[in-house]
Amino acid sequence: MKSYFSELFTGAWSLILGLKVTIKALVSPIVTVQYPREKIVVTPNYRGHIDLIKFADTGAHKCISCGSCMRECPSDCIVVEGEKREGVKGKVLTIFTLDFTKCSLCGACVEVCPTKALDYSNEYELAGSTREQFHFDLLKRVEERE
Amino acid sequence: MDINQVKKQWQELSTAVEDVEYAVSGHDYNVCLECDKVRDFATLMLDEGFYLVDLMAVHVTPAIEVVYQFAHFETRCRVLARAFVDDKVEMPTISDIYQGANWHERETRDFHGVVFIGHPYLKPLILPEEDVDLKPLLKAEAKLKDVDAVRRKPPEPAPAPKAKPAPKPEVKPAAVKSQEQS
Amino acid sequence: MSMDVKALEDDRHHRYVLNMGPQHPSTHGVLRVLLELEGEYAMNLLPVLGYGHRCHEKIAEFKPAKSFMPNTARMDYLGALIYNHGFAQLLEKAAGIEVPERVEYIRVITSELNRIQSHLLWYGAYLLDLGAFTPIMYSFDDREHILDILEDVTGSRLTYCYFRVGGVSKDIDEKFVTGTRAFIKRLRSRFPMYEDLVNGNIILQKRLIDVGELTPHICARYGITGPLLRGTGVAYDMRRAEPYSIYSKFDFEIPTGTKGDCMASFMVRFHEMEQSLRIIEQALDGLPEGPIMAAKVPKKLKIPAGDYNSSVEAPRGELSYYLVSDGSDVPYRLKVRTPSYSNLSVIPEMCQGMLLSDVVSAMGALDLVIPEIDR
Amino acid sequence: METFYSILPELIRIVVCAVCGAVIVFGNALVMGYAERKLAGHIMLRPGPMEVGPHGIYQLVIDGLKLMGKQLVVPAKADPLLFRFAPLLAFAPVFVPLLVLPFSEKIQGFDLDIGLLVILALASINLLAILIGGWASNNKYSLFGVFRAVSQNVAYEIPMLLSLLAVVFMTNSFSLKAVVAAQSPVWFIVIQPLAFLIYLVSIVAETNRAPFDLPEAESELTAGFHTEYSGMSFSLFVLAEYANMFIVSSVATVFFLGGSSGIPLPYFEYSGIIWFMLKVYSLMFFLVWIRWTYPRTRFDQLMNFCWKYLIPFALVNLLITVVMVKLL
Repeated sequence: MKSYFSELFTGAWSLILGLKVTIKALVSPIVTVQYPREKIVVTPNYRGHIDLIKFADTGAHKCISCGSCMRECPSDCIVVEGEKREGVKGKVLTIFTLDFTKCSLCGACVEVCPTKALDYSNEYELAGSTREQFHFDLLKRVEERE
Repeated sequence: MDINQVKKQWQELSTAVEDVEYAVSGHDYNVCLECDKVRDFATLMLDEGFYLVDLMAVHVTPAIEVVYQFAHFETRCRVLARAFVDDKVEMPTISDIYQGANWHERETRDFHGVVFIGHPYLKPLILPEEDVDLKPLLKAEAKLKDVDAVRRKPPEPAPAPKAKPAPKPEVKPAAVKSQEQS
Repeated sequence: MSMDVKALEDDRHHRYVLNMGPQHPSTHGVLRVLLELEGEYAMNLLPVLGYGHRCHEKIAEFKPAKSFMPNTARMDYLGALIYNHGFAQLLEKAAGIEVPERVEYIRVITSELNRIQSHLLWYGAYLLDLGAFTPIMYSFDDREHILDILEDVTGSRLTYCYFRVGGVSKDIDEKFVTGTRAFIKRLRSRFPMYEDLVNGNIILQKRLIDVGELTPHICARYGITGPLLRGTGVAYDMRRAEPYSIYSKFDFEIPTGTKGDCMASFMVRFHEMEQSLRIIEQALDGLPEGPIMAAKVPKKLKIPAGDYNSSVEAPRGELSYYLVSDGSDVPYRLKVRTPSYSNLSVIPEMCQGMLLSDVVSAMGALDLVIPEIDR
Repeated sequence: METFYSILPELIRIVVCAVCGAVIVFGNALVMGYAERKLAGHIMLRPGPMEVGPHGIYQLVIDGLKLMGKQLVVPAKADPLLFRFAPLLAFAPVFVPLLVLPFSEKIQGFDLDIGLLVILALASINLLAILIGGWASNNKYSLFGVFRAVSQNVAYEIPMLLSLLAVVFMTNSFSLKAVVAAQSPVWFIVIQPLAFLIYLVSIVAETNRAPFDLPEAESELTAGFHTEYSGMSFSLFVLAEYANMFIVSSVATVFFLGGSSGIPLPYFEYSGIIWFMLKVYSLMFFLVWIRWTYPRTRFDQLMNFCWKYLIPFALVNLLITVVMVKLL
């Protein structure tokens, strides 16, 4: 009998405590961000898909088309091709594509690159309606970039 | 649990019991069994308070090896028990002793095609019903290795600096021989 | 899939089969459970798995071992760093690589943050299962702070691939340290709120106490580990039982329960967050300077022939990687022992004769991550 | 013809009341739908609907239009007639109780001597609709929802009636107007606090709202009795739920909170309705507030709570009331 009433009262008190928490929350400011209208600043360390870096001093990328990234990639999503050209030392990059649908963002390619020519982009708003939209031509991207 | 006593009991059931360097391999004992002793061994382990960590198969020649991993709640004692399946790719079930083995055995049946005799419900678990004969983890002929190729090589300049003298010599040939006998 | 529903229903007319999942609000992913019901009592349960099977073990046999690292994160998306940790440790053990001390500290700090993050998500989602809609928003609010901290250092928010064989991919900086300290303070101040809103709530207690009781013996038979096991009173935590990394250096308690019911594991998980905070605090205090990569990590990581095992404490229990190597850099066989797999296998026994509502609370208490089960 | 003219005023009165009732039902659904989502949002530290109109105030209108535009899917193995009939049955009777509610001293459709009985009788029809709808869906989850709904509603009607009966014994009348009139100067919540609490708990169960929302417990039964309903037939259930919330809150207001009594506002003859609505919506705010705070109870515990706590307390309360009424 005693436990019958004590349970009733402790139970009721626990319910009141809960109500106190929610009413406090009701009057406190919201914490969410209204995404398309407001955006939070993405950390510069964010690892999006990879990109070739355009170096300011030369105005070009530094890829020597050695293919290390291609070999290192666990998902085989990078294709690099280069060709020998007259009067140029080393190989010239002709194709550098990334199949982002397969990429798992592990970063192995960036770390293995001997010339540090690769970096992560900061793009996170990636949505598309076809797979082909995510077959990035990184060479074209680096050439188009300012 | 008195480890020496338990070890003695293991020795009675198994063809070989070996100590393994924990710092290198992550487990303490290797126990090689014949497949008809697996159930006795599991009963013993349950009585001693071990729990079943995992059950898996490794496809090697001469036969698929089923590896049971046990560990203990109170003391660090991680035991790998191995047994080769018989020539009908069969193995007695331990799912009535360790109920947790039920799903592991079904999974092993899915991936390696090992049939566990006495299992109450040996239907595909991870794979869909129609892939019952797929056995995806069986190695292709070219990749299949002999069991000795995947055993730790005894004499070697210690691979890890912190590893103490290399583990004791392997007694594997015995296991292989037993396979041939069966 | 395989249970013959028609026959079951025809044989025993007073029972019928309810199909829960693969799309059901409380199965958290693509788990399907066939419930044989008598009235509202579940007399028999049959989990059907495999909807999310991605052949991770097969993939592992086809590429160099260290390339498997991103896959580990995809198995348990909530404990990605801990899965990284176990795998990195496995390869280091196998190849005999000595890891710098700073790396171990960073690994512990980020792993524990990851564990708190996982528990916070479970906390919210479990209460959602029990019909409380609000706590998940509060716990996500806290969780976002962890994700922000981890994003800043690892570069991703969920499926981290941060650890490398022999080190980590990026050093932590002052911002990380202050951010983490601020978070510890914040989360500690939030615990009383959770106590008031949730833990003390009479409705919640009535829903959880005496539901789904487990005993250490059941746990041994099914291989149940993690908070469920600790709820039965066995203080078995891989961080203590087989101290890996530098966990032996830290002073922390292993919360245990007594009854082994849902409430016990609920409180174990809740208190584990506190203990993880303690570990992080100690690790931040003792953080040494040094390199973040082992000196000699061969480019082609050849693993000496033999078998290797590495066990770590994942948020849901014991995670073991078992690697069989034939001496090349590609694993001959890699088996991942995921905690949820063994934990889930108990539900036919655990939930027998339970009300449907209790089945939901019991399944929530298992803290299932389905991709981890299906692999 | 003579008779027609004699009943014409009464007919017009009925039509006007019915129209007003419809306005209240739809208006209430719009207000409550919006308020609930907004309150839920802010309790969860998020803003709730924000996109349609300033602070999302047209959200419910848009939602209503969307629901109207949706196809009504009848499952292949469902009973098509009953399946379509159930939402109508849930929705139709909610107008009638509005006719007898005294919104103020002057605004009342009909002052019946058996006002309370009309309300309670018609409120139970909603349950029948749930039963028919869940049964006709031919879905196991719906069936569970129905099991729970029926037993829960039947059980909780008892403490609800007993707590109201305590007030009825004090006023000697089922007429709502008489009950309101009896509450000057002291509201019955002061004299009958226990009855009020019991009533409050019972109406949460009667309206199938969290923490007693077992018939639609979405984490267990996906959506319970309305799992198979779509479009307008679904929204009729929702409309009925909000209308029922309004009715039970109104009854609580009439029986315990003094109905339309309050400080008369200057220059406004019908100030009673403002007080009435204020009280009703405060009660409804409370219902929303607890919904977003607590976890869901389990079915057997819900029943135990009713039989072990509510009914004994209600009976004791009634007994004391009877004795006191006799003595004083």
